[in-house]
Amino acid sequence: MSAQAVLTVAAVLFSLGLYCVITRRNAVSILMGVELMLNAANINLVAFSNLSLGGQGPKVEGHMFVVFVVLLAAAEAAVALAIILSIFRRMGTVEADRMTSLKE
Amino acid sequence: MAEAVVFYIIAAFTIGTACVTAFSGNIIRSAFSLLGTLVGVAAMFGMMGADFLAVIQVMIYVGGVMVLILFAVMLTHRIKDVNVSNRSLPAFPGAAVAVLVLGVLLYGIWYGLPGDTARVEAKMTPLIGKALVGSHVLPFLASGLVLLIALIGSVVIARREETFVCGPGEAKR
Amino acid sequence: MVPSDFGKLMPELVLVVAAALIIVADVASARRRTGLYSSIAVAGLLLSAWLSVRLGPDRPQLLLGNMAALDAFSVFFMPVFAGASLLAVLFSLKSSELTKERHAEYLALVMVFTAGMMFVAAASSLVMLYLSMEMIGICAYALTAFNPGHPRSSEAGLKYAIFGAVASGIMLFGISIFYGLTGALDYPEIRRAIPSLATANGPQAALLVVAVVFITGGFAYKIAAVPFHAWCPDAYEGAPTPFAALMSVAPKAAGFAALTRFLYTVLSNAHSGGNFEPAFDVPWPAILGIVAVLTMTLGNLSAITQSNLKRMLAYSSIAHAGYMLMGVVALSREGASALCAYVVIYLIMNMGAFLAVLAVSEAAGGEEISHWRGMGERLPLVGVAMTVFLFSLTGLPPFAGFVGKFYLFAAVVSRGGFWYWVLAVAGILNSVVSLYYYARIVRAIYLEEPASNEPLTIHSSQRVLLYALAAATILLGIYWTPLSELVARAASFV
Amino acid sequence: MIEFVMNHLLSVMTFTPLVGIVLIYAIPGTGAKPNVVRGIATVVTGIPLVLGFVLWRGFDPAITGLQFEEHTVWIRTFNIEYFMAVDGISISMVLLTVLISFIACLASFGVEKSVRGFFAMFLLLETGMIGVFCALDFFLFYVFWELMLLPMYFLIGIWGGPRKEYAAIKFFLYTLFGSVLMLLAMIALYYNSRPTTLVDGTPAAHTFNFIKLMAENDFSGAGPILGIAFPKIIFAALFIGFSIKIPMFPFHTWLPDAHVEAPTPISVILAGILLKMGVYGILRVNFTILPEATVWAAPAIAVFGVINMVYGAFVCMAQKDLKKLIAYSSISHMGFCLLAMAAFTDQGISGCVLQMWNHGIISPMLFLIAGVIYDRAHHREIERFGGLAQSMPEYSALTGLAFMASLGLPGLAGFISEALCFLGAFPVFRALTIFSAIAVIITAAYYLWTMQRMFLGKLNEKYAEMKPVTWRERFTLYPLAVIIVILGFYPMPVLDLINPTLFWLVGTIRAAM
Amino acid sequence: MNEPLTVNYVWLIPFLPLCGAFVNGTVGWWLQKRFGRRPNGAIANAAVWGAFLISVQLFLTLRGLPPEQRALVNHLYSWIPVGQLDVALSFTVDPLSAVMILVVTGVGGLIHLYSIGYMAHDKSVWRYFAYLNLFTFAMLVLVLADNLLLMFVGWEGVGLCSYLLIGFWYQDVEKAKAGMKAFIVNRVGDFAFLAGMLLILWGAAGYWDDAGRYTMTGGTLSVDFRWLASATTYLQGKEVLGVSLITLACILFFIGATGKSAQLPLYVWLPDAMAGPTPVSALIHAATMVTAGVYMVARLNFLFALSPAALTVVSGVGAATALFAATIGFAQRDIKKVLAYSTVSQLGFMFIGVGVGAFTAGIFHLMTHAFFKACLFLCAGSVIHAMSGEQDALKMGGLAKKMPFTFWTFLVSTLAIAGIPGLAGFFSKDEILWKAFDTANPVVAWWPYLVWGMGATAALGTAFYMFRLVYLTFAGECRADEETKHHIHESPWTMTLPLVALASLAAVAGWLGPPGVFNLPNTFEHWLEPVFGGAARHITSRESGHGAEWGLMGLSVALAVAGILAARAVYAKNGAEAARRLSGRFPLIHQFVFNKYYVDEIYAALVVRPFMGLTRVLGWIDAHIVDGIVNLVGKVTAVFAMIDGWIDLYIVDGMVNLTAWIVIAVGRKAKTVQTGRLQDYLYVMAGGAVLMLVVSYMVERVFGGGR
Repeated sequence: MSAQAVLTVAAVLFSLGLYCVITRRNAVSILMGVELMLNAANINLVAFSNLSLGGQGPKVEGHMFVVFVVLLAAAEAAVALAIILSIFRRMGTVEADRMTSLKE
Repeated sequence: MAEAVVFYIIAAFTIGTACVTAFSGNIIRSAFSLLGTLVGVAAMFGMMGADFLAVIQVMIYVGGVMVLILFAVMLTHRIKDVNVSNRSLPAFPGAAVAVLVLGVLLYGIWYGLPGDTARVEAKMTPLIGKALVGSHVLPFLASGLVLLIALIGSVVIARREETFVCGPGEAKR
Repeated sequence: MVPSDFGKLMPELVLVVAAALIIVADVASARRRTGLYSSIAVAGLLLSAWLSVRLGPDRPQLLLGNMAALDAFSVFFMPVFAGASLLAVLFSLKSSELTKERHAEYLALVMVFTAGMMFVAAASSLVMLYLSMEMIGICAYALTAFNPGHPRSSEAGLKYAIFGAVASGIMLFGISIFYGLTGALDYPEIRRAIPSLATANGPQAALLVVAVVFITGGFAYKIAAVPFHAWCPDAYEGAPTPFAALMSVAPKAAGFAALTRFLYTVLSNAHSGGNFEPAFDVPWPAILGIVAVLTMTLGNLSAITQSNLKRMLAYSSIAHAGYMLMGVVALSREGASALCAYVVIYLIMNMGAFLAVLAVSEAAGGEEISHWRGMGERLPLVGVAMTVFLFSLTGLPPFAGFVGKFYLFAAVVSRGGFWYWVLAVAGILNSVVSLYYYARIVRAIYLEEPASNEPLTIHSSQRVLLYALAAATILLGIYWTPLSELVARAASFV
Repeated sequence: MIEFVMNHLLSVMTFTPLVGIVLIYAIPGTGAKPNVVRGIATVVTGIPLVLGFVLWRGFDPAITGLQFEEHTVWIRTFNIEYFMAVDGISISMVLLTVLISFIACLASFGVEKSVRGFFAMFLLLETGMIGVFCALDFFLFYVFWELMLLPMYFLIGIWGGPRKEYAAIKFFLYTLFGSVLMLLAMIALYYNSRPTTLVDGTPAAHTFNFIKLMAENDFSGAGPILGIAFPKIIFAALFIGFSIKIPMFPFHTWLPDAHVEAPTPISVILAGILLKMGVYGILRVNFTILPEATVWAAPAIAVFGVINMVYGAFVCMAQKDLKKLIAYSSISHMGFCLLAMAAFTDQGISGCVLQMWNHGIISPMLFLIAGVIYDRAHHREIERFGGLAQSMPEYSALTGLAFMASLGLPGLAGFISEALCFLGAFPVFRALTIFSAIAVIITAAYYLWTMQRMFLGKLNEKYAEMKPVTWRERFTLYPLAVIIVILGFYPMPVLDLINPTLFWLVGTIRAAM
Repeated sequence: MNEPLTVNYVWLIPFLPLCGAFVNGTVGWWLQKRFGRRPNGAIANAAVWGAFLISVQLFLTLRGLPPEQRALVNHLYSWIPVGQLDVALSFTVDPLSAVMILVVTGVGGLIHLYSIGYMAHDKSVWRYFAYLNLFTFAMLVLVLADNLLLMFVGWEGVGLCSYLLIGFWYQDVEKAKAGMKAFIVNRVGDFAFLAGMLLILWGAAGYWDDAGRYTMTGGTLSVDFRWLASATTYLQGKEVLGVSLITLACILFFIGATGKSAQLPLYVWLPDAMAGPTPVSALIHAATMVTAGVYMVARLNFLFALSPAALTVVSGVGAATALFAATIGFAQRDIKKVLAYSTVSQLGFMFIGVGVGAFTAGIFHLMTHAFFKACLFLCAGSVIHAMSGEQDALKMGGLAKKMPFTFWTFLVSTLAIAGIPGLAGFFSKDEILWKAFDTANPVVAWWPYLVWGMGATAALGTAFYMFRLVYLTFAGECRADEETKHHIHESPWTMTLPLVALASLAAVAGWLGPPGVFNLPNTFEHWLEPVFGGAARHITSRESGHGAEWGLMGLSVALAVAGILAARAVYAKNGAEAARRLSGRFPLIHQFVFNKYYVDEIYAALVVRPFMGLTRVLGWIDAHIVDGIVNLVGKVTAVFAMIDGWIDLYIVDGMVNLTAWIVIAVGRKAKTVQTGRLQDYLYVMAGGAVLMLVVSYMVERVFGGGR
């Protein structure tokens, strides 16, 4: 399986994530889009670390980066969903486009 | 050769579930399809020899983040209207941006980068362990701190508050 | 790992310890003793600031495997963040938006928030950069959505969180591609790999452009530059005012510090005479220049017709981000020192303005311009202080704002060249436009009759802070030699 | 103490008003007793007047260089120095400032609303004005220049007439636009100046010092900006910045509004001193530092000057409000300065500075007169008055003198400067000068027409029993009247002061011809 | 002219009236309140008569000097020393200015004396005497000025005083308007004077190359007359815009003079100026101010002599004005208007004099005219005083018996002005006509005949309307209504004394300058020879011989007598209703006259009818066209001003407000980007990021990257 194939998968995932983020109305689904983008980046990181590995020995930054990315994604999801819950409790909806009291 | 076939299956599975997540009308279905995508990514990590990452992916992403998202979906939607519509805004602008970015990326990948394999032989896990306390000790500690404040923050926000505080000065009006 | 390196991280560690202490104290004691927590927080911040000042290294060095750079630049920013947070903590002492129950968590989050900013300023590896940016992000989302009881606060929090998540997602993807191209994540190693990219062929150049644009996008989100600014007004208006004050200054400064370090040390070669020029042919100075002009113009134009002061100050902070971006785009030692100077000056005047808005919204019951009518008679000295801040934000000479603007324009003009002059002219036109909406507030204070003239009072602590900040704004406007020396030294990277 | 004052004369003069502000707010209970505040203000504006007299006596016109020099380093990183001095160009303006400020302070005893605030702003304004005329470091000059904006904004905005907000913000925006252009030009000049040494000998890469910018620098070599030659675009930027203050034709619409809305003492200051800063700025900065660009721009300046004169005069004919009429006549009179200045002849430049001085005496008198009638009739429409000469003989005599001085009647101060301006401008701009002389006829026409509608003809009963001129008003009007008459017959006191340096200045420009 | 003697008390002459004006101006009203009107008059008279005594003393010292040294300079201080320009505040008394100061202080003194009586009932006498003294000061400065700029000070000073005095009774709007008109028209003249002065000053000190750049050659730039006289050789060849510099300058100076001395284009203000008190008209609009133009041309004789073209213009305009004004005089009813037009006409004569180069004759006529015109005005004043303000000649009549002094002085002066031999008018007017006829005009060969012809006709007209006036006011029975009739009385001595003095002067003064043929010593010409000697060189006589001179003199006397007879014929009997009907329906008069006096009626038909037609036409021209032009100019400037005001308000200010409005509108629009919807934000971000991609790619392509 060539690196380019892996990278292509990552690119597709990223664009799907981007699409999902822009068009979705539901805050949770936007978060899902973000998760997609992060996963795409993770694939990239791993693929590139292996790619460059070919030459100068075991290169671990890429993998370390992925570890931290996964970790941070979890933390972020926690806080984001907590906020979504508090919004839901107050406004009864999670549709992002109905929350427009803050505008102009 | 078998290895290539397996990779293609996994890639197809991942991209397929990702498409469902992105395009499906029902939020529940897109949530579960996201679960599939994450597993697919974990499999790819395995394929590329990053087994430690695959495990991490499964444990944290699938176990943690997905559970959270499902909880959120469940809590924010009354059970009875399961097929709650996940209406989306007009597709065109988003699609245009996504496709353009994809095009540039693919162009870059296919023509700009060498084609050698992404598989690695070396065992990465011990290296990751050594790096965690070696070169990457600062991020390691900092991420601990991040988890702590994520915990505090989400608890503070999500806690059901007894006295509702109104906005600045509203009490005065 | 060399233990002595940890000695260099004392400022951040002190803050973390302080945060922990506050949480423990809050859990331990039955009653909510906000006084104690605040004093711990203040002590922590002061200690951290003092340590970072004393820390000033004789020789700049990289720590902990190139993760953090300890040089004059990062050491300069540390006390700035500590100072800003200190002010925010002092502001929140008497603010009605923070109930006793949550004050401890609030302070803890602010502590970690400050530590996160220090990491951002010092980060000299993409890993550390992303991680510390996330740390700031998460603290900010939590602090913005700190009043779930109030719909605006959580809505602001949500918008900020999701926008932040998407932006960091994009930035991460950019970093991953950049890692692919350069094969390294630490700034020094990337530096070494950069020359090979200079001859990148077509597609690789395309990837490089995507990478650079996405990473710059991440920074642009943090400093609220134009395409990535949409979250800023809503977040500022919704967030509790003390934090809004901090948010309008500190993370923006951290974003600028990281952007400057990334651009100056990684993406460009240093030249004699302090000028830099881009290492490879991605014309990022041109892009940033365009972004700067758009940011300034949109920020100022949108602020003109605002009636909510917090929202107006939000737009004004976008505009000021545009001015600071001018300093970065100047790509010279003067540009970096101008940026540092403007950060300090902007911190003082903007937090002063926010404090005034906070105090008056407490006293007069709202943050609209109409509440400020006739403040000249009702709260004379607050009116004077606010006028000082506003005219300083416009950039009028007797005040520090002018010195900041002068620095920036000096940096841009000293570069010369057609486009730099276009940037400079855009800058001055914007400051004239900005006068219009700042003067609208001053007009309300002095030139319009108050709705009702029953006497108003604000807490003495806020009053003292206001006068201190106003005095600092005037003093820095008149005698700013110490600041200029400090800033000249700060512009040296590792 | 005396010795300290003597060798820091200019700084003491500049910053005494600030001490006054502190006194006004420091002394308890002044809020309630406006007279105490007025007393302090009078004393504090009086001191610079006395020092001004000392300055006048001590000033030796023979030396074309700087006198009463104070020079220390202020901000080392940008080579900014605290450099205050006086020479032929600025001496007359400093004296004018202290004199008119003192008279305006006397005239502002009529202000009732928040007296402390008014005098605080007034004294801040005076500091800014004296500072501008004494500063010889571009940065210091710029700080003082902008320092004036704030108090003027508040003085017009808070104590002004019905449309005061509009007039105040319009004034502020116009002047700020001008001064931001000046800021860029200043920085460009700084970065293109040759390395030199600061006052304490330390080497400096660039300099803000006017004298060094002029002596040691030739900017023709500097790189073009925005595609236009360096000296030309810098000259244009500075010129626009200063001409907004003059005001020159396309940028003048703020003046009538500001004057109509501003309270009388502020109109006096605005017309008496602020208008001169534009011309002084051009002389001090544009002419000295960029001689070639000055030569290049001279015809344009002359044409604008003539437009100012003739257009201003014509518009005066159409005015209904007395103060607006005087405002437009100020525009017309400042046109003389522009025309004369652009000719670079000895008589022209001397006429220009003398015209600045004379206009600085005559227009305050005119505005005080407008103030007197406004205090009594609470309106200024010329049409609604009639036959005032019968009810207020002394007042109409004073107005007659002021009108005659303003239209340049020989034997009064206005004539000499106008004659010198024409004499100076004629050889270089023959047709322009003759055309601009039409302004003299129109000026006579609108002043006499105003005189006739207000003072002659049958008495309008409504104004039959106007109270005569009070002692306070006399004390502000008569000194000005005396100066006008004396300078009409014996202009030497002013001409002696300014001529040597001005001829040297014009000499340098003619050399660059 | 070698170096003039320095004298240090000449400045006293203008200074005394200034003190008088100052005292009357400041404390005059208090004096009038406390001590009545007497002190004001006393102060004023003392000041003027003091100046008169000093003038006489200077005149005597001047006479003691040999002719070529006759110039006393009193240099006070350098007034405007700027660079090479050095304008000094210095006064000179030379034969010309000696004559002038004698006339100004002498006639002025008499008029001050007369004013005491005339203004006895006015309530603000102090202001009147203050203005009168101020006027005398300004006129003396004008006359004694040693340089053009100082003369300009006096020039505009008299303009101001005439404005103040014309509008003295300012309560009446019409009078105030007349004052304003006078000042503005004067101001137009001053504009030309200023332009001329600039041209001469810089012309004398350097030259303009064809590109218009000026190079300075002369050492000092000075405007004083001695220096100008010496610089004329240098000025001769110069050209400016294709016209010779001297001619252009002289024409500009002459336009200034027409403004001040009410010549053809700019005379409209003088008839209206009659709105002022009569002594004012006598002093300012007869004796002194209006002659300033003639004095100026005389003072610059060395310039005018050099440009025949300018002289032709001067004499042409003078002749035209003389004729035009004389004819209008016929139809006037107001006694002061008649005298006003007569003054304009006589000034025309003076300009003919100086216009043909006979400067001495011009000044001589100026002096004699001052005497008899002042006397005429004062008589008119005493008549009006007696008729308690009535000025219409048709309502008078038969005053000879009741006011003998006034009648006889009026008659003597009228005879003088008509040019009856023996009296002053004859000598001066005849001298001018003779010089007009005799001097060659290099520009236009037949010019002398034209000028002489117009002059002679004007003289005829003068005789006619003056005697018309005499008959209307003094002859026949009194047509005033009963109430005014019974308190007509002779004026007090303070008014009649000056009349007698002036009348005797008018009678005697002629003998000072008898015509050449009388081969009597022409003291006046001899006296002015040092001043006008230089100019005389350029004037060539046509040697028409003594015979022609006697012939012309006889002809002019005949014309005068004819004029008188015609007036007697028409107006002697019941002059009033004859004049009324005559001017009413022309044919009826022809028929009425025909059947009574065969001789008179042929004569009337021959002389009167054409004149009547001419007067009505010219009267109409004057009322509609010339006055119309002036008002038109006024209206045009008002409209132009209104347009400018509108431009200023809407266009220039409009542009600024427009930009401000646009900025705010854009601001309002920019704000709406913040829709509050999260997706829009994200879309803006993503779209922005992609845009940055595209832009950077393009910038890289177009600019090759970097700044």
